[in-house]
Amino acid sequence: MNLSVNLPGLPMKNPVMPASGCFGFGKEFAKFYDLSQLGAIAIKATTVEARFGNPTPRVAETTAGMLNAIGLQNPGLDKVKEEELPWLEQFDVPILANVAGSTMEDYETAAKELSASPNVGALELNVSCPNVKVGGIAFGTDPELAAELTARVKKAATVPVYVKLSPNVADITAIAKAVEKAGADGLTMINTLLGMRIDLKTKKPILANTMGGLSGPAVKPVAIRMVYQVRQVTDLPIIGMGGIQSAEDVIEFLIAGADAVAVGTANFTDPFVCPSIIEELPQKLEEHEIHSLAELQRRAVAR
Amino acid sequence: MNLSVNLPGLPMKNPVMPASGCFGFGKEFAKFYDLSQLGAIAIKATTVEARFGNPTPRVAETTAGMLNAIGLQNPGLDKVKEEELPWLEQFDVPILANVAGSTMEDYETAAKELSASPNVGALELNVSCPNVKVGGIAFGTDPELAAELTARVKKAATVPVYVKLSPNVADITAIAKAVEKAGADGLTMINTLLGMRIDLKTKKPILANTMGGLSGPAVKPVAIRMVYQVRQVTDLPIIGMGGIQSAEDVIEFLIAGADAVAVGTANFTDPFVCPSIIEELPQKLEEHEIHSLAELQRRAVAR
Amino acid sequence: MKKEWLTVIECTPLAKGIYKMVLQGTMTEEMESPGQFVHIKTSAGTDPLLRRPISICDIDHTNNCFTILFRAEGKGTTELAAKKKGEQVDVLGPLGNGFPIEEAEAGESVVLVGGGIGVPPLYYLGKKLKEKGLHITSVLGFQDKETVFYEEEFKEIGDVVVATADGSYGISGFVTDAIQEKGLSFDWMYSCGPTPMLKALEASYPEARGYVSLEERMGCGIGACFACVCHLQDDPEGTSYKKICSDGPVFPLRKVVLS
Amino acid sequence: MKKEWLTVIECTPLAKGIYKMVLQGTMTEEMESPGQFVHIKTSAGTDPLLRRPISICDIDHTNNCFTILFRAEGKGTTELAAKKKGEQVDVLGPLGNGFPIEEAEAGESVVLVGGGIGVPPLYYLGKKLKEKGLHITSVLGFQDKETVFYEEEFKEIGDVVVATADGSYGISGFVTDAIQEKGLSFDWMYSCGPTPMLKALEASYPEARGYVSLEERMGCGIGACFACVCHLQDDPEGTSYKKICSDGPVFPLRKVVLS
Ligand SMILES: Cc1cc2nc3c(=O)[nH]c(=O)nc-3n(C[C@H](O)[C@H](O)[C@H](O)COP(=O)(O)OP(=O)(O)OC[C@H]3O[C@@H](n4cnc5c(N)ncnc54)[C@H](O)[C@@H]3O)c2cc1C
Ligand SMILES: Cc1cc2nc3c(=O)[nH]c(=O)nc-3n(C[C@H](O)[C@H](O)[C@H](O)COP(=O)(O)OP(=O)(O)OC[C@H]3O[C@@H](n4cnc5c(N)ncnc54)[C@H](O)[C@@H]3O)c2cc1C
Ligand SMILES: Cc1cc2nc3c(=O)[nH]c(=O)nc-3n(C[C@H](O)[C@H](O)[C@H](O)COP(=O)(O)O)c2cc1C
Ligand SMILES: Cc1cc2nc3c(=O)[nH]c(=O)nc-3n(C[C@H](O)[C@H](O)[C@H](O)COP(=O)(O)O)c2cc1C
Ligand code: FES
Ligand code: FES
Repeated sequence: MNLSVNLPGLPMKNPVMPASGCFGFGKEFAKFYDLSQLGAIAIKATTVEARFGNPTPRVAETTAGMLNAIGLQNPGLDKVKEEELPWLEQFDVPILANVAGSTMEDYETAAKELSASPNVGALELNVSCPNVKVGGIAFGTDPELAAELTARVKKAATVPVYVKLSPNVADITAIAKAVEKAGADGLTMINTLLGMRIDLKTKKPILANTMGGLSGPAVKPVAIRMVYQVRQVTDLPIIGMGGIQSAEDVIEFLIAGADAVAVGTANFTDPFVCPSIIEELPQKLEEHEIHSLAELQRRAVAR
Repeated sequence: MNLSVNLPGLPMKNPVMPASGCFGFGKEFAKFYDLSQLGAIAIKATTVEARFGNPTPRVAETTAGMLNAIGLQNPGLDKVKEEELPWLEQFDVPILANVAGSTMEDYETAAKELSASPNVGALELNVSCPNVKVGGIAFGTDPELAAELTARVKKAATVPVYVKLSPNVADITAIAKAVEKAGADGLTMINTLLGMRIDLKTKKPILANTMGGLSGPAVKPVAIRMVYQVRQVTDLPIIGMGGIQSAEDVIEFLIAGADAVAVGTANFTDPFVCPSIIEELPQKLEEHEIHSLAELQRRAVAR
Repeated sequence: MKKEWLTVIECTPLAKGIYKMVLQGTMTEEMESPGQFVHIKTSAGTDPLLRRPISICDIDHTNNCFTILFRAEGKGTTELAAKKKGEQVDVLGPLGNGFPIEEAEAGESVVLVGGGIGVPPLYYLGKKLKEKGLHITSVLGFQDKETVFYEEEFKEIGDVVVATADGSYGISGFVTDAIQEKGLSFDWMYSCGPTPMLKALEASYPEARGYVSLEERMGCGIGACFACVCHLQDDPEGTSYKKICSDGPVFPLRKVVLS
Repeated sequence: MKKEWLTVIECTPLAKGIYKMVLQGTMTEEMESPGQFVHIKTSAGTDPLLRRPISICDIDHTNNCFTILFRAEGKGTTELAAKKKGEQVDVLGPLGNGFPIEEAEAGESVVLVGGGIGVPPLYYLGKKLKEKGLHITSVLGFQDKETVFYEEEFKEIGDVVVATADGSYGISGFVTDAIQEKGLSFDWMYSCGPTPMLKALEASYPEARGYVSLEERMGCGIGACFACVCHLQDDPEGTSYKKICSDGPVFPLRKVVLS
C-alpha cells in the first residue's frame, strides 16, 4: 500500500513522524534505526538564544500519561542551524522545525533563519507550550494574538508554516480558524494539557515548575475530539498527535480528520515505536478495510 | 482522627462523597453498604422535566478513563422530590442536589424546589455538562453567563449553592472568580473533559452522541492543576474530583486545595470504593504525617 | 449481588477465539435464574479500566462453580483468556434478571436461538427448561465452522441446528434461515445474539411468546449510571425506559426497542 | 544500547523492601563499565507508563547475566519485584556512562560510599577496582538494620563500614560520620546515594578525587527528552548542562551542581 502523504513542505513517505520535544534532534534515535524510515521529523523547539529550561524534576508520571516541564531547553538558533540540522542532512527525511519564543520578534527571527536551512521543509509554530511563562501560552489561547503571530511569521518564513494548537482552550476551532485566516499552511495538534501532580511525601508539586504539560495515552480522547472538531471547520492539513502508541491509534487520528500524525511520549517507552508503527500500518489498514490513506483523509466523520 | 468537614450546607462526617451521575440516587449502592457512612451524596443531575437523554452507546472506555454521554437522563423534578429524596431520608447523610437545565428559568425552578426538600443540604449547579447541546455548556465556559446564572439561582435557592466548574476552558480561575462574586457558596470541580473515540470497525465515533465527557484516572492531573489554580484565587470551599480511586488520591486533592472530594468513575469499577477510601483515609493520613484535615485545607502549595 | 475474588478452576480455548472459564466462589449460591451475568475486572489497575459484562453459561451449585464462555477480542477479554487455573479474578455478580421460565409448561416446545457469543446464556436456560419437561430445539448461528462451540453440550438437552453465515458448517445462512428451513414451530422462543438477529426474529415471529437478552456498553452494570438504557416499544420516543443491566438483560419479546 | 526481552533468572528479597534480580540476555555483552544502568518497562501496557532506571550491580559475562538490586516502593518497582523466575522483562540498556577506573592505580586506596539504594552500582565497581589491585573500603549507609543489604558481598572485596541513621546497626549516623569516626583516608572516592549525602561528601572532602553517580526523574533515559539535565558547577546559572542519563549518571566530583 502506498503510505505517502504530500503535505505542504513535507513530502512524507508515510504519515508518521516523531513529535517535537520527544525526539531531540534525532541523534539518540539514530543509534536504534535509520531515520530515513520516518515520514518526517519534528525537531525540538528552537529559540533564538540557547535556553537551559526549567529546574528539575522536569517530568512526573501520571496514570497513562506524563507531565513535563522541560521549559524549552535548546542550544539556540545558531547551534541548531550549524550543527543539528546539517547532521540530519544525511537522512532522506523532511524536517518540521519547531519554533518558539517569548516575543513576536523572536519567532520571526527564528522562522526566517530556520527556513533557510536546506532540509527544513516546514516550520511548526509552538504557540502552545504551557511551560514558558513569558508569551508562549498567551499566543496559543488568544485567537487574535495567534493570528497576528502567524501572519508575521508567514512573512518572515520561506517555507510553509504549521501552527501547533494548544488544547487548553474552550474552543479550539476559534484558534484554528483565526490562524488559517492569517495564512497558516497547516495545523499540528495537540500540544500538552496543563496538569499537575503532588508528591504526598513532600506535600509539594513533583515538578519544580509546579505545573507541566500532560501527554500520553491519557490525553488521546481529547486530542481525537479536537482534531475532529477542527476538521469540521477547515481544510488545512492537520498533523494529529496526543497519546499515539500503535498503528490503530494512527488510524483513529486519520479517521478523525488528520492527514498525518506525530508520536511523542511513546518514544520514551519504546525507542522503536515510530518504525514499528510504520511497519504495522499497511496490515492494520487492510484489516480495517482501508485501501488507501486518501480514503480516510478529509473525510468528515458523519454519524 | 477526626475526619469531619463542615462545609456550607453539608456537615460531612468525612471528606468523601460519590460524584453526581456516578451514583444514581443511591439505591443501587445501598445494596452494598450503608450510605450513612458517606460524607455526603451528590445525586444525579435533576432537570425540571424528565429526560431520556442521549441514544446509546453512551459510554466508551479510553486508556485509564471513560467517555460518557448520558445526556442528563433523569426522572424529572417531581419524581426526584417525591420519590428519590424521601427514600434517601433513611440515611444520615446530607445531599448535594445537582441541578441542570437548558434555560436560566429551568435552573431557578429546580433550585427552588429542590432546596425545599429536607435532606438537601446544598445545590450543585451543573453548568458544565458537555453532553447537553442547549445552554448547559455555554453557561460553564462563559464567566458572565455563569455569574448571572449563579446570582439568579442564589435568589431562588434556600440552601447554599455550589457551582460545578467545567475543565473545558482556557482559564478556570476566571469562571471561579466570576461565580464567587455572584454569590456562590462553594465550587465543585472538575466536570468531564470533552473527548471522543472512534471505532475502527465502523469508522464512526463509538458514542452515539459523537463526543462525550472524559473522566477517570486519566484526567486527575488536569483536575489537580485546576483545584490548585482556583485555590490561589479564592477562599470558597472546593469539592475536588477527577480520577479519584484511593485515599492517596484524596490526600493529593486536599493538598492541592480541596476541602472535600467526590468520587465518580471509580464507583463503577468498585462499588465499595467510597467506604473503602473512608476506611483507609486515617491510616494514609498518618503515614504521610498529616495529623488533621485542617492542616491541609486552605494551605497554599508553595514551593 | 456480591463483589468477590473468584478462583479460576479452568480456562481453556473452545473454538477460534472462544474461551471457556469456570469460576468458583460463594457468589454462585446467589445464582438461580438463567441469563444473569457477571461483571469482571480483567486486571488490577487502570488498564483496562472498566469491568466486562459476561453471561453466566452454566451453574454447578454442588461445587460452587459457574461457567462463562467468551470471545477474546479486545483488551479485557484477551487478558481474561490468559488467566491460569488457580488465579483469582475480581467479579461483581450475579447481575440483572435472567430468563423467566415459570410460564413455560412441561410438554411445550421451546426454540433457543443463539447468535455467536449470544449462545452461552441459553445453555443453563436450556438445562432448566429440560428439567421442567419442555422439548428443546437449539438454533445456533455462527460466523463460520471455526467459531462453532457448545454444539455437543446443547445436543444433550435437545435437538440442535447449527447455521454458519459462510456456509462452512451446518445450514448456510442466519438463524432465521435455519428456523425456516427446518420448519420449526414452537410455543416459546428464547434468544440472545446480535441486535440485527433479534430484530429479524421479532419481525419474522410477531406473535411468538418469549424473551430476548440484550447487550449494551455498560458503565456500572448495576443500574446507577444510565449508560445502558433502552426505549420501550410502546413509548419509543418518550421518557420511559429500561436499564439493560438491572431491568434486563432479558426482556419479553417486543417489549423494548432494539437498536 | 539495545532493547531486549531479558529472562528473569532470580528474583528474591534481600532486606526489607529490597530485591535482587538477575537478568539474562545478550545485552550483557555490551556491559563493561561499572555504574551504567538499565531502563525497565515493569509491565506491558500503560500502567505504569514509563520505564524505571535501575543501576547494574553486578555482571556475569560467562552466563550472560547481570544483577540489579532495587527497592520495591512505588508501582513500577513493586511490579518488578513480583516477577517470577523464567518471566521476560522488557529492558533498554546498558545506558549511560559508568565509573571511570583508568586513572586509579594498583596499591592506591579507594573509599566506596553508598547510601541506601545508591549502594548497588558500587559493587561491580568495587570488584573491578579490586581486580586492578586497589585497597577498598566500603562505607555503606542505611536507614536502619532491616534495610541493610550486601554487607557480606562488599566484605569479599575489602573492608566494610556500615552506618544506620537510627543507630540500629553499625555506626550510628550518616556515611560522613562513619568516614570520620573511622578516620579513613583514601586516594579515590566513588559514591552513589541521595543528593544530600553527595553534597555532604563534596563539602567535607573538597580536594578528593573521584566520582559520584546521580539520580533524576527520567523520561527517555537516552538523552532525547532533556528531563534529566543538571547545571555545571563552573556555570551554575548558565546554559551549559549535562544530561544525567546519557552524559552521566556518573560525573567527576564537583563537576555538576547537585540539587
Ligand atoms: C449482559 C451482557 C452479557 C454478555 N455476555 C457475553 C458472553 O457471555 N460472552 C462474551 O464473549 N461476550 C459477552 N458480552 C459482550 C462482552 O461484554 C464484550 O465482548 C466485552 O465487554 C468486550 O470487551 P473487550 O475487552 O474484548 O473489548 P474492548 O474493545 O477492549 O472493550 C472496550 C469497552 O467496550 C465495551 N464493549 C465492547 N463490546 C461490547 C459488547 N458487545 N457489549 C457490551 N460492551 C462492549 C467493553 O465492555 C469495554 O467497556 C456480553 C455483554 C453484555 C452487555
Ligand atoms: C541512573 C539511576 C539509577 C538508579 N538505580 C537504582 C537502583 O539500582 N536501585 C533502585 O532501587 N533504584 C534506583 N534508582 C531509583 C529508581 O529509578 C526509582 O526508585 C524508581 O524509578 C521508582 O519507581 P517506582 O515505580 O518505585 O516509583 P513511582 O513513585 O511509581 O515512580 C513514579 C515515577 O517517578 C520516577 N521516580 C521516582 N523516584 C525516582 C528516583 N529516585 N529516581 C529516578 N526516578 C524516580 C519513576 O521512575 C517514575 O517515572 C535509580 C535511578 C536512576 C536515575
Ligand atoms: C518531554 C516532552 C517535551 C516536549 N517538547 C515540546 C516542544 O519542544 N515543542 C512542542 O511543540 N511540543 C513539545 N511537546 C509536546 C509534544 O510534541 C506533543 O504535542 C505532546 O506530547 C502530545 O503527544 P504525545 O501524547 O504523543 O506525547 C513535548 C512533549 C513532551 C512529553
Ligand atoms: C457516567 C457519568 C455521568 C455523569 N453525570 C453527571 C451529572 O449528571 N452531573 C454532573 O454534574 N456531573 C456528572 N458527571 C461528572 C462527575 O460527577 C465527575 O465530575 C467526573 O466524572 C469526574 O470525576 P471522576 O473522574 O471521579 O469520574 C458524570 C460522570 C460520569 C462518568
Ligand atoms: S450499566 Fe450503569 S445503569 Fe446499566
Ligand atoms: S531522561 Fe531523557 S534526556 Fe535524560
